[in-house]
Amino acid sequence: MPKVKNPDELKNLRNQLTARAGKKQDDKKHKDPVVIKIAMATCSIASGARDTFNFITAALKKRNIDAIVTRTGCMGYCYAEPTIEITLPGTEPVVFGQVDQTKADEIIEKYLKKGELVDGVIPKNYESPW
Amino acid sequence: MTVKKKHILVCNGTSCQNVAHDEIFNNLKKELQNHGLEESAGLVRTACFGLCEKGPVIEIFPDKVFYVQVKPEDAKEIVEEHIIRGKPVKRLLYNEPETISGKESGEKARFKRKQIRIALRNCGVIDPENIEEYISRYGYEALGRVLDEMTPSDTIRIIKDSGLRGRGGAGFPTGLKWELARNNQNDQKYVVCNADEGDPGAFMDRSILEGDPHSVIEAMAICGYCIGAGKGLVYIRAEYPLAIERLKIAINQAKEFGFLGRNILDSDFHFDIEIRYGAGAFVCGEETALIHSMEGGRGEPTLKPPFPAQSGYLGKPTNVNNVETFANVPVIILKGAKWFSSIGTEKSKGTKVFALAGKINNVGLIEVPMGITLREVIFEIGGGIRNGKKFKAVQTGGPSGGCLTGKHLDLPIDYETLVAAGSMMGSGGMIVMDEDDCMVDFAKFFLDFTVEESCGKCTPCRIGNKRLNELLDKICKGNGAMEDIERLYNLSIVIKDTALCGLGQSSPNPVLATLNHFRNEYEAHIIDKKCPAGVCKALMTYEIVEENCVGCTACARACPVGAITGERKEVHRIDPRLCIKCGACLEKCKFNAVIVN
Amino acid sequence: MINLTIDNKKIKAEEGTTIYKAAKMAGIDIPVLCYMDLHDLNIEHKPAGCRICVVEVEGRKNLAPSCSTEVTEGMVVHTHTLRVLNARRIVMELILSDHPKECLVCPKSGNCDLQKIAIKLGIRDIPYQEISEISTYRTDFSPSIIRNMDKCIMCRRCETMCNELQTVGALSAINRGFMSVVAPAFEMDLEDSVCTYCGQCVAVCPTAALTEVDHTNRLIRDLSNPSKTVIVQTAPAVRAALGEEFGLEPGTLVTGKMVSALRNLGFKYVFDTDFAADLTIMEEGTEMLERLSKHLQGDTSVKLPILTSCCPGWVNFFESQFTDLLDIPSTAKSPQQMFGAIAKSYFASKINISRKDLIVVSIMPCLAKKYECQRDEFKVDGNPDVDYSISTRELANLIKRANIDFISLSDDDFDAPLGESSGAAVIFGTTGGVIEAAIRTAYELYTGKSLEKFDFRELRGMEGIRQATIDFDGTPIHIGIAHGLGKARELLEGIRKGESRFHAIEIMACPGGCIGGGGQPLHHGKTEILKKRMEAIYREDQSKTIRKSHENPYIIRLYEEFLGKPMSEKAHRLLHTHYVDKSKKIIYI
Amino acid sequence: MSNIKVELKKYQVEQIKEICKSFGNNPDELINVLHKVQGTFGYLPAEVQEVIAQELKVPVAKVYGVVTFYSYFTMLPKGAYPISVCTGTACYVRGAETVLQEFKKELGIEVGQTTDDGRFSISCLRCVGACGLAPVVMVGDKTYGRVSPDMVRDIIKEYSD
Repeated sequence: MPKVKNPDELKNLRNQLTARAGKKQDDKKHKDPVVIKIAMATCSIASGARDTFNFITAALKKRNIDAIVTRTGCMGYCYAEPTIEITLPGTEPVVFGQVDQTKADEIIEKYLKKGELVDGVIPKNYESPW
Repeated sequence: MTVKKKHILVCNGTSCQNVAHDEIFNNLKKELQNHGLEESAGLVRTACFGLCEKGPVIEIFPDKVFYVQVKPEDAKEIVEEHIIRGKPVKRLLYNEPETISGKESGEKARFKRKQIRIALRNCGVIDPENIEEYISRYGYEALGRVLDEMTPSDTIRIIKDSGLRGRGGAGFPTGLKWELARNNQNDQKYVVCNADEGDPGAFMDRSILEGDPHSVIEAMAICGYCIGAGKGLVYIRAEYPLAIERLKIAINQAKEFGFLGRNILDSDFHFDIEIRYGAGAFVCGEETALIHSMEGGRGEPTLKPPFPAQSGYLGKPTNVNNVETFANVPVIILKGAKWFSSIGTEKSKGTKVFALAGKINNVGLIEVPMGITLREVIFEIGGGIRNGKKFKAVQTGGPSGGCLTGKHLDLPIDYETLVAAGSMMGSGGMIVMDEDDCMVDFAKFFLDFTVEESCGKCTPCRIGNKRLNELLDKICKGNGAMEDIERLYNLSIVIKDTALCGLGQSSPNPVLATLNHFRNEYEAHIIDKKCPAGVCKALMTYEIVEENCVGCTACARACPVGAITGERKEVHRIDPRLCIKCGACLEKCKFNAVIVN
Repeated sequence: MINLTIDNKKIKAEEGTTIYKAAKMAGIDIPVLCYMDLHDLNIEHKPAGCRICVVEVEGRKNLAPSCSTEVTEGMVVHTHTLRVLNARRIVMELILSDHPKECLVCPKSGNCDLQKIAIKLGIRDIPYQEISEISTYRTDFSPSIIRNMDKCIMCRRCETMCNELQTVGALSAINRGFMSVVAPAFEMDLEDSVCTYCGQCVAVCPTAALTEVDHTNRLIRDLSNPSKTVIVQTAPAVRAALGEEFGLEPGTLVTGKMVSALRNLGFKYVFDTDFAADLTIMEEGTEMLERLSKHLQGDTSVKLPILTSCCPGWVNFFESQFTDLLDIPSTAKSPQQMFGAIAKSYFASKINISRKDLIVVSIMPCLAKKYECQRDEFKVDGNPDVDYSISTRELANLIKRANIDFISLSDDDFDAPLGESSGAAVIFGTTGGVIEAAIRTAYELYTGKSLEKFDFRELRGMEGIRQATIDFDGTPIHIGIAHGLGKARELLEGIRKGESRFHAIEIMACPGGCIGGGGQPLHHGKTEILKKRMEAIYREDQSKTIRKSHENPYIIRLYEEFLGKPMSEKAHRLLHTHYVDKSKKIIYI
Repeated sequence: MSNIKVELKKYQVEQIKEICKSFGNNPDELINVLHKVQGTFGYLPAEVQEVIAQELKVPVAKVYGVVTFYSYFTMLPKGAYPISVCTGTACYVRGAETVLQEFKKELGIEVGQTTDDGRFSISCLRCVGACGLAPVVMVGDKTYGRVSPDMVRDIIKEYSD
């Protein structure tokens, strides 16, 4: 990555990045991908987030579901670790708590495939500046 | 793949659960079945919405319509009106007079329970190991703006105007601190990030570094530009390996992208960051101790003045801020001082991150505007007390703070109010206690901590805290006398008055706070030789209830000291002189025949 | 100037002044404990740790340690409010609650800073006793110093002396909290550490945590044993300080009274280490000249500068920390050991007793001397040349114990033959003295001319490092002087790097030289006392008829009768030594 | 006089020297050096501290003073599976004490000790920052959350093969 030389370049880069995130489908033959974020902070990992992460990536591949899986930091719901956030195309992100492998399987089968929410949704309860 | 049209989200948080939750859920289910909607509409249980006061609550997804104080008999109306006809049930909407539509009411309700995440804005949102995700959320644009358009003094003015105060303890105004460091001329200056989160029970700094390390790096660079420092140091706890790892990755990426190094973003400004490790010493949260530790020495504090801004790391002007303080900075630059200072109270601006822990349902990390009440934090966002127990107290400010009780629940949380109530903001740990916690024992827990963590340099902290701890121990063991209360009080006052650093000056706070608010518990230990919460072992007696004992011998076999005697199928007895109060008998007895007094 | 008010007095003080100093200037006494101002040594120790000196500053939420809080414009200070008195009392009670209560038998009793302040604060009770744990540590007995850390109050003065002034680095604060204490690494014995026994830690310890090994009872036993002949040698610095223990003005010379007191105590012969100092000059001066002459003739195998070797603390220092330079100090023994070697050979045969029946005791301003006389190199068949050494303080205590009215004693003279000395020998007691004495002799031997003036003022003073060039009749000789091991280290680093242009260097481990030794009466931080002692030493030199070592008639006779000439084979055997590498070497398994 | 016998192989001493060198033999980096060396050797015995002191040219008393100041540094070898029970406030109020007692009982050792077979050692630490999972126990790098006394035996079993 070449160095960012000035604030304008930085803004351009940001625009490119947001655009790219929005149009990921361009370079895939699938339609809109699902975005899955898995909290991977100390508490999450201690609660088994790594297993959840591995299970989900493997399961998605096996079940041929187009999704972008990334790790992220603490979502703040320590009581409900491991937590994951799923954004289906064109919808608001939904956070699920206590996602072990069984739960992950249920989420894939129900929410990802059928758009059906499952128990354990964590309501988003914050606002952020952007 | 299509999303079901509607979902009914039923709050399954503890306090909603307590109010006919199952009935509501079942009624809703029945209603959906009655209308043949099982397939097209979903019904799920969710975690706490954080609006417990108005519970039970229900949200219709994705409409963002929010129903509060729902009763089982409302199920029919909700399903028929909202799910089928798409018309919100007005009478159940979150009750704001000006509300017209369901959605607006939902937004209001959401706002009401809402946290504002400034410092935590990217935590749980971006991939902390990917700088591009940080950039895509305006990352490094504050640095860019500062370098491109603003002088150091302009920038410091914004920080000053924003009212941002140090988030690590006493709440010194950040902008003023920067200005002091700026005004001390020297060819070499340092920016230090204090990431030695020592308060046991606080973990916001760890979370920020694990979830959004770039925000700290960016802020440190901005600070470096403002005060004229070319080098930053992060002093981080060795106990945080993941945070260290992510910080290292982030520093490397920032260098690669040119946000650290020479001529950052084409300016004349050069800045680099190095990492220094803490090694397990709470006192190193104190600036001067931290600096001595970074210099490779024992982390003993020294008297201020000279302040680090005058003579800090290697004797050079140094500005020390903690992680959370830094994490606020880029947002303030981009959104302006006015925006930031519109949040919070008169003297405490912005938000504060709290780590909610202890006997609370929604243990977690929250960020709330200053001025929010303890009640809102504990009973709404925090979902109330676990297992339906009674709230007793909450410790804020860690070992340096004090406990606040039921009568403080409606106090607005800000620096001054907490100090006035005998506690402090500290780094933001909030440990909630219920009726099962003994406050004398709890004070002793903190004194154990300070005794262990005192650096040993000054007399009041080195010996005074030890004596406080011994007095508390004496009381917990049932050997206390009423005059010990007076001694605890007097000694505490002198330790606060004479100790060298913040650790010693605040270490008696847990004692004073519990003495003030729970004097009756001290008296119970001293006069009645009883621990009301049943925590202090020495004051407990184990007995066998004759009527319940079947003579199974399980208790006698479990007793490690042979204090229990009795023939098979006969009533057993515990010899109180031998009993060590380990509780093994209680654990083993299947007939509720063992009781503790 | 800064204007402030202390106890309702309007005071002006310079910027940077502490409240304690400003109050002192205004005649207001604030008790201090851990604080120590060694003004002439550029050491102001103010860790602000004990918190005894706290005062109330208006507008400040907690009490301020006056020793280290600087005055500010308009400051209003109250030094003795009830709040302050209460705090001081409780702080003192806390210190005492973690301190052995054995004042009656404590070696520091009566001379203990802690005791003094406890009395001043009117402590009548030590609370918490029924519950309080006391921090205890293993007592460490070394040949010179006893560490009884149960009595440590964490004032950290010793640490400052060992690390900042002396740069020895034997001591550090260890552990933390209630168990923190000052100790050598791994709490090893001082004997196994890099400690030089300079005793500067002992000299500043406010309690009896650090004390010297006390030989007075052993001395009483020997003096009362009719089968032993007990003789004594007294070092030059002792006579310039001993009087202080008896209320005399610092700088009062008490040579004659000291001799009489020693005779009263029962010593068979009262001799003077100064005699051996003259002998040292003969040997060391000759060695120096030899090396110098060869060097000046272009012999590159000769190493210069030559370093003096009469200070045992300094010897210990280079033996453990500058082992690559072991071949540059003079091989001459110290005066104490030269005296012992001559006493137990020459003198013993003169009075016709065996060396084991002759007990040689030295009175020294020094604690390292206690160790030095126990070194194996200074023993013959296990019998030491000097049996033991007692400090100036121990002597004073013994005189007091024997009920000798020191002040009214008459002035006596030393015994012959080992009691006669020159003015050159006397100035061994102060920094710069040894090298000045050596030059008085070396100049005359080298140039063959008589010195017209004996006072080399350019070599004198209290500067930590001094240098001078002496004209040896056309040949410039560069002299360096350091006192305090920290300053010695600076000079040695220069030699190591090959930057040193000195021909000869004198080093004394203690600030001021022996007059500031670790065994001298405690100056309690008043370093101006050192200057007074120094002046006394030079006065004694002035008053002597003989001012040069090689003119001491008993020295001349000693060579004629016994040793032959300086650096002779016999002189080598009796008066020279070698050095041992004491540094820590890593040996793998 | 005192020659130190280092209970280490020569290459290990070289390793220590290498680590010191990687920090430029800079005394300011003492704590970083100690971290790295402890990371390599598991603990910081006296001999190791002597080598570090010599390399960084600081008195060994100072090194020892630093080692004994910070709770993270240890002069005793820990067990192959070091067990750390978090006794931070959040863990304390959620019963860390009883969990600690259970470990002590099961392993028959006190805090700071190592089992005879060298497999386990117990220590307490103050907050790993995983308060949401209180009480927390760490075995090596692995974190166990919401530990109750009856889980203790199973945790130990995991490492006893």
